[in-house]
Amino acid sequence: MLLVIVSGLAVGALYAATALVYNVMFSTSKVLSVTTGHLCMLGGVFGAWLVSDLGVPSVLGLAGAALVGAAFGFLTEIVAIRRVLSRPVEHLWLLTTLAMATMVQQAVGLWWGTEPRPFPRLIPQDFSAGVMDQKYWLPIVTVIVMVLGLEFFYRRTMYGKVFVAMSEDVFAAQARGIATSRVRSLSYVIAGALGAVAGFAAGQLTFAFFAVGHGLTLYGFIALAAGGLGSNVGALVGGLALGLFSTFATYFFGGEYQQTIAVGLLIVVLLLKPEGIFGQRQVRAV
Amino acid sequence: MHDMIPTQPAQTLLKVTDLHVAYGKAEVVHGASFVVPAGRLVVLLGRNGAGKSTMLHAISSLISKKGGKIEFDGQDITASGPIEIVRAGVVQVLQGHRVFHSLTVEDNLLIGTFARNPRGDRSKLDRVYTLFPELKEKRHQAASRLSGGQQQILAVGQGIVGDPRLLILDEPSLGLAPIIINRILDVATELCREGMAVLLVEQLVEKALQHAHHCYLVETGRIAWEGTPEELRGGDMLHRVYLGGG
Amino acid sequence: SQTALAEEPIKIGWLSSLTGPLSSAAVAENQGVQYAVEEINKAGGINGRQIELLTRDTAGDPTKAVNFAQQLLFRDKVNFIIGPVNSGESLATGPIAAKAGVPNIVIGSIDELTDSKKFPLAFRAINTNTQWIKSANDYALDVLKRKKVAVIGDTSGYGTSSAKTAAELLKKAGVEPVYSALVDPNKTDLSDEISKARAAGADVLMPWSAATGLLGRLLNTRGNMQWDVPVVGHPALMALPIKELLNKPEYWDGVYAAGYVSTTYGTDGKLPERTQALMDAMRPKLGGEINFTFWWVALGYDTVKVIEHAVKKAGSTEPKAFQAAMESTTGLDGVYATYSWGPDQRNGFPDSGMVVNRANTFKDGSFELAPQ
Amino acid sequence: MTALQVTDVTKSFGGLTALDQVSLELRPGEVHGLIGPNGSGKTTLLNLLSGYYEPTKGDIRLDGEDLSRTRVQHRARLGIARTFQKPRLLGTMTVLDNAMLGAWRDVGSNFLGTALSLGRTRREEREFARRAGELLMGVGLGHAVHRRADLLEHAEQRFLEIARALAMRPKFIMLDEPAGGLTALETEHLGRIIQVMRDAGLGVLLVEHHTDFVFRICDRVTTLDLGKVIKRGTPDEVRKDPEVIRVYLGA
Amino acid sequence: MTNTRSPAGSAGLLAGGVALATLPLWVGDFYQLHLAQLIGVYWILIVGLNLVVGFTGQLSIGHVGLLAIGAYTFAFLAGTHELNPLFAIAIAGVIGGLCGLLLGLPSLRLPGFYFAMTTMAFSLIVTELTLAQDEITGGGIGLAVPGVSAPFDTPDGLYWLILIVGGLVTWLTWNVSRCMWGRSLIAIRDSEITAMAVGISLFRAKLIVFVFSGVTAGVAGALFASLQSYITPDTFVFELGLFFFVCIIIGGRGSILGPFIGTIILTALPELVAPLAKLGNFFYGLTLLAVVLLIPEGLQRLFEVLAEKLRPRRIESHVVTPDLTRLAAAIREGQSS
Ligand SMILES: Nc1ncnc2c1ncn2[C@@H]1O[C@H](COP(=O)(O)OP(=O)(O)OP(=O)(O)O)[C@@H](O)[C@H]1O
Ligand SMILES: Nc1ncnc2c1ncn2[C@@H]1O[C@H](COP(=O)(O)OP(=O)(O)OP(=O)(O)O)[C@@H](O)[C@H]1O
Ligand SMILES: [Mg+2]
Ligand SMILES: [Mg+2]
Repeated sequence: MLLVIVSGLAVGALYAATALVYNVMFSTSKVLSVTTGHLCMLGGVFGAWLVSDLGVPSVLGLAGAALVGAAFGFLTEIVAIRRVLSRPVEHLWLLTTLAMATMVQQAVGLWWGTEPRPFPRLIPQDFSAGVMDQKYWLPIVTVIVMVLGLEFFYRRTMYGKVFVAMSEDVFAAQARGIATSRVRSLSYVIAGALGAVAGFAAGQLTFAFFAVGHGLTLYGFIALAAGGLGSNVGALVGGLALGLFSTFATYFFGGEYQQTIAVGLLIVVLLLKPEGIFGQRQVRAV
Repeated sequence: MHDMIPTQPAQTLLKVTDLHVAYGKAEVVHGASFVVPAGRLVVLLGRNGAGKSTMLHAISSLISKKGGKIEFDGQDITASGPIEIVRAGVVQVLQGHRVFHSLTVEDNLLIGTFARNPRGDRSKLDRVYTLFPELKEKRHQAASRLSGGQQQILAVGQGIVGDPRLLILDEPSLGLAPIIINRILDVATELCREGMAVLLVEQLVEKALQHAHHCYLVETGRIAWEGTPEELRGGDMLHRVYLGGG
Repeated sequence: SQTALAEEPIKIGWLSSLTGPLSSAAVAENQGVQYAVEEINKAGGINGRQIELLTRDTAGDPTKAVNFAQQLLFRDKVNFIIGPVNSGESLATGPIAAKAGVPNIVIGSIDELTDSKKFPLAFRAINTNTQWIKSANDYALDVLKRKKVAVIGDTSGYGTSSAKTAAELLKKAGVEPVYSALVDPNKTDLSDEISKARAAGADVLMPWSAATGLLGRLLNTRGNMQWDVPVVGHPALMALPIKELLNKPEYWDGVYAAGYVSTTYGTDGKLPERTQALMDAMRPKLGGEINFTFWWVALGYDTVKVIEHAVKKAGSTEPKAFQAAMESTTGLDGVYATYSWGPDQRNGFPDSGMVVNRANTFKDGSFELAPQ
Repeated sequence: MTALQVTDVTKSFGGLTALDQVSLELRPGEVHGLIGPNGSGKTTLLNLLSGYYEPTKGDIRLDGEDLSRTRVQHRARLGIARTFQKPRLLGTMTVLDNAMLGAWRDVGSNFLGTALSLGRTRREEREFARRAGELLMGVGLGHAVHRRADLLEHAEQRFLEIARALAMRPKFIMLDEPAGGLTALETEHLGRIIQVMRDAGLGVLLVEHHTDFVFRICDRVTTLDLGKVIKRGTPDEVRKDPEVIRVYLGA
Repeated sequence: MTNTRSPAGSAGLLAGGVALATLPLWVGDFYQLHLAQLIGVYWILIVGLNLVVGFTGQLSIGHVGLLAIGAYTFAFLAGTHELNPLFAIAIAGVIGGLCGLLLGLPSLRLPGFYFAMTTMAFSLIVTELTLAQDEITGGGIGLAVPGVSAPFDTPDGLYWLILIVGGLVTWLTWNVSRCMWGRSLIAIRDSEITAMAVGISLFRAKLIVFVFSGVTAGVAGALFASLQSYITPDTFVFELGLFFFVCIIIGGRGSILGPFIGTIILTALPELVAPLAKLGNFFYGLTLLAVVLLIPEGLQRLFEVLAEKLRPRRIESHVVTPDLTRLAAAIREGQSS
C-alpha cells in the first residue's frame, strides 16, 4: 500500500512539474502551450542520450538536458508565440504550439527511435530499495525545489509583477519601459529548462520515450486547472493530488477507466470552484 | 513669452521635426513638427482621430515612424527603442485607463519605477500617495477593482513615479471628476516649475488652456496652427479646427 | 501486346506503420520486403516482370491506412497489397482490398482478419493470435505445470482483445485466471498490479501486450520485488529493446515467449539453414549485428516470395488465378515457416511452426528453445 | 405611470461599502444626472440597475415588480438598456449588425426556425434591419452602416453604442460617461440626442463628469459621495451646493 | 450576416455547386472519390462544429468523441441489429445530439480553455468506454460496418447521400449565421458582457448550438463508419478531433466558406505528402505552422483583404452629425410598437 502511495506521489510530482511549466509560460503570454509535456520528453530523451550513450557524468547530463529544453523553449517563443500574440484572433497559439509539438515529437521519434529506451541510474543504489528507490523521490524532491525556486524568484525580484503586467497589456508595458519580447523569451527559456529538468528527474519512471509528451500535456493541464491557473502552490497540490487519485483509482478499479476518473475529478473541482482550488478569479467585469 | 519661441534650442527639451506615421498603408500623421521647451506645459488640441495619440506613440517609439526626426535634450532618439526613451526620461501616460488589472495598486506604481530601477523603488511612491490619497487607501487592491476614474488616476500616478523629465499625458481628464482634473493639471504645472516639461493632449480645451504655456492645433495629422493660449482664445482657429472646414 | 504486358511491372502496395509507437516490427519487416524485391528484380523479376514496390507509412492510424489503401488500390492500381501491420488498421483495410478484388497478404495476427467467404483473396502469412496464445498457454500449463495464472493485457485495442482470448483459451483448458488486469501501456509504475497478482497467489505471469515499456516495467518490478515467478507471453517479451530496459540482465531469466521454429537454435546451436542463409545474405544490409527479432525480417521477406510463388504458379497476376494457385499451395517452404493454404484455409502458418523460446538467449534476433 | 425605483440600496464589496442606503427614482421622459467624485459608486449603481451586481440590501422595482435579484437578460427584455464606460462593440461585425443586435429581445423565431429560414425569420430580419438603419441614420452614422465596427473612431463608437441601446426599444436607458473623450462639438450632438430620447418619453440616467453638460441637459441631478447621496435636486440647486462644490466641482 | 452577396460571388457559388453535384462523373478514380466522400463526411461534422467554435467561440477539440458515438451507434444498429441504414443514420444523429447535451451541460459553464480540455478528455473517455464495453462495440477488435441501403449503396450513391446531407446542414448553418442568431453567437464569442446587455441567455444559446453540432457529428459519424466499412477504437484518435478544430481556425472564425476550403486543403494535404513516408507528420506540423503564421486570420480574412484590394474604399473621418427628426421618429416607433 505504501508503495502505491509513493508511486502515486512520484507521478503526481511529474504532473505538478508540468503544471508549473505551464504557469511560467502562461505568466508572460497567457498561453497554455501544447509543447509543455514535450519539454519533459526532451529532458528524458536527451538526458539518457548524454548520460548513457555519451557517458557524460549525470550532473553534466542534467545541465545538457536543461540546455536543450531551454533552447526549444526559446525557439517556441520566437516561432510560435511572438508573432501570433500580436494578432487580434485569439487561440492561434493553440495551433502554433500544437504544430511545434507535432514536429518535435516526430523529429525525436525518427532520431531516437519509437521504442522506449532505458534512463540511466543517476545515483548508485540497489534496485530492491522499494519505496526508497530514487525513481520515486527524485521527481518529488525536484518539483518541491522548483516551487520554492519559482516562488523566491517571483517574490524577491520584480519579475513576478513584470510578467503579469506584460501578459495583460504588452503595449502599456512597453510604454512603462519593459523589454516585453526579451522578458517573454526569458520566461520561455526558464520554462523549457524546468520542463527538461523535470523530465530528467522522472526519466527512470517514464523511460526515455518519444511519446510521453501528449499524456503529460493533458495530465499537467488537469493538475493545473484543478489547482488553479497561475498559482504555483496550486500546481503542486493539484499535481500530487491527481497522481495519488489516479493511482488509487487504477488500484481499485483497474486501468480501463483511468482517464474517465481523472477527468471526472477535474469537472467536479471546476464546477465547485471554477477558478481552481488556489486560483483567484478576475473580479469586476464591468 | 519670447523665451520660449521654438527656434531657441537652448531650452528646447523635445524637438519633433517633420514626423510621418502610417498604420500599414494609411498614413495618419503627415509631417508634424513641434517642440516642447524645458519647464513648459505644451498642449496638443484637435478633433478625435486627428492623430494626436499617434504622434505621442511615435515619440515614445511604441509604433514605428515612417519618417521624421525626434530629438530629446539634444540627443537624436528617432531610432532608439521604448526602453531607452523611458530611461532617458520621456514617460508617457497612455489614453484610457491603461493599468495592469490583476496587479495591486502598489505593484502598478512599482512597475512605473521598473525602467529606472529593476528592483522597484518604493521611495518614489510616497509623493503619489500624498497627491492622490484615494490610491493610498486602495494600495493593496487589485487595479481591476478600482473605478474607471481611479484607474485613470493610477495611470497618471504610474507616469509620475517614473520621475520623468518630459511627462506626456494623453487625455488624462478622461472619466475624471473636475476636482481631480484640476489637481492633475496643477501637478503638471508644478512639475514644470521644477524644470520638467509636460506634453498634454486634452479635449477639455478651456481647462487645458488655463494651464498651458503654448499650444498646437492638430488637424488630420498636421499641425494646423501654433501659438499661446491668449492668441488662440483671440482667433477663430479653435472653432475652425473643431468644426472642421469653414 | 503479350510482350508489352510482360514488360509492365508488377505493382505491390506495402502498407507499413514505419512511424508512430510500435513501429519497430514494421521497420524490420520493411527490411525483409525491400530485400526480397531487390533479390527478385535482380534475378529478372517474376516471369520477366519487374516488381514495383509502393510503400506507404500509415503511422498505425486506421483512417490513414484506409486512405492509402484506397490510393494504392484505385489510383496506383496495385496488383497486390501487403499489410498493414497493426491489427486495427488491417481490420479496416481488409474489406476494401476485398471490394477492390485485389489479393492481400495479411501479416496481422488477429483471427478476424481472414475468412474464405468474406475475404477470399486475403491470405495470411503470419500465425494467428490464437496460435501464439495457445502455445504460450500450453507451455505454462503443461510444461511448467502452473495452474494459478495472472493474465495482464494493455488498454490498447490489441491488448484488450488478446487478454480476452487468452482468458477464454485458459478456461477451455480448465484454468480460471487468479488475476487479470488491463494496464495503460504508458503507466509509469506497475508495482501495484504485480503485488496484487502476487497477493492473488499467481504462479505464472502471462502478459499479452506489444508495448515494450509495459513489458520492461513488468519484468523490472518482478525483479525488484525478488519475486521468482515465470513470465510466459507475447513475443515482444524477447525483443532487444526489452533487454535494454531491464534494471539487471538477470531480470530476463525465467521469461518465455511464443516464438518460431525458424528462429530457434537447434541443440547443435545452429539455425535452420534457410534462416541462416537469409541472415548471412542480409547481414551487410542490416549493419553487421542484428538487434531486432529476426522473424520479422523473415516474415517480410516471405510475403514477397509467396506472391512470387503464386504468380509463377498461376502464370499471371490475375486475381482468380492467384487465388486458385494459393489455395492449391501446400508445404511451401518459406524462411519464416512452411505454408499451406486451402480452399477454405486462409491461415497458411502451421501450428508446427510455433515454439516457446527463452527470452534471455537473444542472439542475432534468434533464440534457444525454452526448457521442456 | 411607470418608474424605475431604487430604494435604500446598499452594495458592499468585502469590507468596502460602494453604495450606502441610496434611493433614486428614474421617471419616463426625464433626464436624471448622476454625478460624484471618482469611486463614489455611480457605475456600481448602474451595474445594480442593469443586474450585473445584486444589492446587498434594499431593492430595485419597475412598476412595483421587484427586479433586485433578476438576471441581466431579464431586465434587458423588460426594457432597461445601458451603455458602457468603455464602448463594448463587436469589432468583426458591421455597424449595422452591431445595432441590430439590440433587437434581440424582439426575436420571435427559435434556433430551428432560423435554421430552416422560415418566412417569419426573414420578415423579422428585414424589420430589424430597417429599424436599426433608421436609428443609425438618426444618430448620424449613416455614412458607416456597412463598415466594420473596429474601424470606427472613438466618437462614432460611442454613438453606435447608443444606437444599439435604442434598438432595444428601452423604457429606460442608462449612459455611463457617454461624453468621455468627445470634443465639444460631439458633446453638443450627444446632448441633442439625449433630449430627443427624453422627448420620446424615455427615462435617461446620465452618469457624466462634464458637469456643465450635465447641468445643461438634466432635469434632476443626484450627487453621490463615498456611496451616499449628498445632494439631489434641480441642476441649479446642485451646482450651488457647497458640499458638492467641495467634494466634486472644486473651486 | 448582412453581407449582400455580389453577383460574382453567387455565380462562383453556383459553379461550385454544380461541380460538386457532378463530381462522380468527372472525378479521376475511386481513390479521389473516396477522398471527396471523406471530405464531405468531415464537413458535415465541421459545419456544425463551426457554429460552436467559429461563431460562438467555444473551443471544442473533442468532437471526435461524438463522431465515434455516431459511428458506433450506426454500426451497432445497422450492423449488429440490421436496422434500415438510413433510419440508423437518423438515430445516430439523435444519439449524437443527446451526448452533446450531456457533455455540454457541465462543460459549457467552464471558461475557454478549460472547456477545450474537457472536450478533449471527453474524446479520450469515449475511447476508453468503447474498449471496455466490448459486447456492444467489439472492444479492441471493433465492428464491421454495412454500407448504406439502395439507392446509396454504390460509391457514387454514397457520395450523393453525403452531398445531400452536407448541403442540407450547410444551408441550415448558413441561415443561422446570417440572422439574429448568428449575431447573438458572435456576440457571445466577442463580448459576453455585451451579449448579456442585449438580453441573450449565454448558456442556453451555447447549449443549443452545441447540441446541434452533436447531431451533425452523430450523422457524420454514421456516414464515416459506413465509408470506413470497419471501425475500431484506434480509428477515433484524439488527433482527429484536433484536426476538425484546426480546419475551422485555418478557415477563419465566423465564416462558412473559409472552413470548407480549410477542410478540403487539410484533408488532401497528408495524401500529398504521402510519398515522404516517414516525414509525413513532420511536414503536416510544418505546414500548419506556416499557414497560421502567414494567414493568421484564416482564409476567409484573406479573401476579404483581396476583395478590399480590388475595390479599396478609403475611410474619410468626418464629424458625426445626428439627424434628430429621424431619430425621434425611430424611437417613437419603437415605443409604440
Ligand atoms: N491601431 C490602428 N490601426 C489603424 N488605424 C489606427 C490605429 N489607431 C488609430 N488609427 C487611426 O489613426 C487616426 C488617428 O488616431 P489617433 O488615436 O492618433 O487620433 P487621436 O487624435 O488620438 O484621437 P482621439 O482624440 O480619439 O484619441 C484615426 O483615424 C484612427 O482611426
Ligand atoms: N468588484 C469590486 N470589488 C471591489 N471594489 C469595487 C468593485 N467594484 C467597485 N468597487 C469599488 O466601489 C467604489 C465605487 O466604484 P464605481 O465604479 O461605482 O465608482 P464610479 O462612481 O463609477 O467612479 P468613476 O466616476 O471613476 O467611474 C470604488 O471605490 C471601487 O473601488
Ligand atoms: Mg488619442
Ligand atoms: Mg464609473
